[in-house]
Amino acid sequence: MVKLAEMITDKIRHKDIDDTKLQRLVEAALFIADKPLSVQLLKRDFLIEYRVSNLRIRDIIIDIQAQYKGRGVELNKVASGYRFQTPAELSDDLAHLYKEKAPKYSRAILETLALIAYKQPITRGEIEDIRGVAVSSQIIKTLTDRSWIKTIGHKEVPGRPVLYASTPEFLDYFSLTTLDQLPALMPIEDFTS
Amino acid sequence: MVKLAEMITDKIRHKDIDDTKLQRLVEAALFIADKPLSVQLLKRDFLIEYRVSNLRIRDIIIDIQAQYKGRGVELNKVASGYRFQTPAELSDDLAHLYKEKAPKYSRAILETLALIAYKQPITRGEIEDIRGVAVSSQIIKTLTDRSWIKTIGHKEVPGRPVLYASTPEFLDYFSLTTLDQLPALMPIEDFTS
Amino acid sequence: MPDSKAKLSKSTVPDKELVSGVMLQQVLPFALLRGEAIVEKPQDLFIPPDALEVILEMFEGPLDLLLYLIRKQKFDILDLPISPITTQYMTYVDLMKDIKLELAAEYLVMASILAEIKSRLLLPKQAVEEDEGDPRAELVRKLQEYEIIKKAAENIDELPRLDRDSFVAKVELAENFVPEILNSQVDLAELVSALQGVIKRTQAYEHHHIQKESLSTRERMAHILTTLKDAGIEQPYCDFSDLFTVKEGKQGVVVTFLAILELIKESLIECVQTQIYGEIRVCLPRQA
Repeated sequence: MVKLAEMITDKIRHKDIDDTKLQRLVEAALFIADKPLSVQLLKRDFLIEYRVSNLRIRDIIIDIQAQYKGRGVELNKVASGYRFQTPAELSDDLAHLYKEKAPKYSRAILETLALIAYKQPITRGEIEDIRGVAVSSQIIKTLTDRSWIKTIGHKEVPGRPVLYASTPEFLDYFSLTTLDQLPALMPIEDFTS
Repeated sequence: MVKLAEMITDKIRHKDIDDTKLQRLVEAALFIADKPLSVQLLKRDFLIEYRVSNLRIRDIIIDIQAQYKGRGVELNKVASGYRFQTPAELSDDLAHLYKEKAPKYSRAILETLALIAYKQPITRGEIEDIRGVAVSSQIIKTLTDRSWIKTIGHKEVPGRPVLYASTPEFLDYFSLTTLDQLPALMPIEDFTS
Repeated sequence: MPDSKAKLSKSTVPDKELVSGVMLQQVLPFALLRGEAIVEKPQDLFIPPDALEVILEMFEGPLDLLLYLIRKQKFDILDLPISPITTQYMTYVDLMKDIKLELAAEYLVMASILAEIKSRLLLPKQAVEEDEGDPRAELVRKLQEYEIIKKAAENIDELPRLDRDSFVAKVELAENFVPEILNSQVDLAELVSALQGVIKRTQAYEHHHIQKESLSTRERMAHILTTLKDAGIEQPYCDFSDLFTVKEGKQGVVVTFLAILELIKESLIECVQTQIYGEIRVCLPRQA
């Protein structure tokens, strides 16, 4: 069987190919294949008609790699072969194209934000006192990353805890000019009763 | 609403970008997009952070087109934008691998498509009249599913039949920019031999 | 059965078998079957039903069949010989019926149109009304219109197309690529309801003073602290008078003053006066 396959391949693999054409074909193949291509795969699937050595294909790939240095795509070697990829440096700029929705904020995050907005300046301990549960660092980080809260100093009590306040970005997001415009809480009698 | 979107865009679109970086980004964007990209789309989806004019993007595209001349892929303009695709000269070498996978279209589909492309806007009844046979719903469905045709209204005659027209995706598929580029209709021939 | 591999092979029909006259096409080869011409006289020649079916199914409809008959025999479409065309057309339609090909109504409609034209042509010339043109005209127009589209469809089929003649380049994203995360949206009402939830949960009602009026003081407190923090290490203080904005009027002054008092009470700021009647300076408390 192997013998026969070899014979057939030898028979098919008869055309000569110059470097320019070889490079065009290898490049095209790498761009249209839906998986990385090894030298063997390139030879079997795209260069079947041509008499060309593995070494020559490898040399051509090295040439192509050099030619794409610093461009918008680069030719990388991965486990199963070669493939064109966008350079790592461009990932941040390309990130805009693929957007993922962050999960909705938890009740803990919203309560913490509300307390900071209405009771600022406030320490983490005070928030925990009111909420009756610990405020995780993740919650503070989420709100800080979002630029909705900031630290504005330390409270001069033992431990000098950090004081949190809301930011102008917080007001912007909710289309407010001042904190006065935050909705009034339910009338006092509603929760004194 | 538009006002707000513009304001947001103005706020985001603030960074300067040099030609080298711009070219890398445009090139990368064109390679990773799953559809042809127009200058507008490039600007909106990939260059949102940068202050860059349509003219500059167009110049960069022309540069890239020149740089890919004679390579394994080339940057072509089709109806809905620009895309990298393999050049016609390589199709014989590449096509054999994909020949079985390439979809074939029946004469009924092609004739219906031709009528819609050349005589749009056109109703199903008018198509049937010219072809002399009924147009099956399957044909309309195939063409609609491929996004090659769309309905663009109703003809104001009894029954208000739907009017069909071709889409940019139809032109894209055949690597055309405008309907003008479709082969000219054959002039009425004298059949006397 | 190899017979079923019959191919319609218009171009290879030998010329000598084509009779170029108008009315005498008795032997019309329209296909080659294993190298032999198939002629349209089924009663004289055995045509394997499979092959015939393949051939007949190739017609897109009556107009296509008519065009085929006209083209094969090099009839002048503008001077259509209705009589032989009708005869041949009917032969095909009969054939289709014989092999139980699902015969569309359109074929029968065309047959009746042909018969009608034929009968009108047979009428003596004088009987034809003055303003009535050639009865073939409408059919000829339709045939020409259809042929244009038939050719256009063939042209479209030959256009270079994706996934057959040209392939779109596709590139993977870098391994370090992370899609942009869209921030979750929060409604102001959600914020209020979150806080009211907290208040409801709280056993003691010591926070009843949370109300709209106090907010401006609270906000001013945060503002003063920010100002002091931003004043930096070089000059970690602020003149007392600088904290007031005359533009805000009496109410603003009161709010600022209350804020300063509250900050002092909570030991968040200190006030210092370096000389009698000198400027009062406000600063952050010295670190312990």
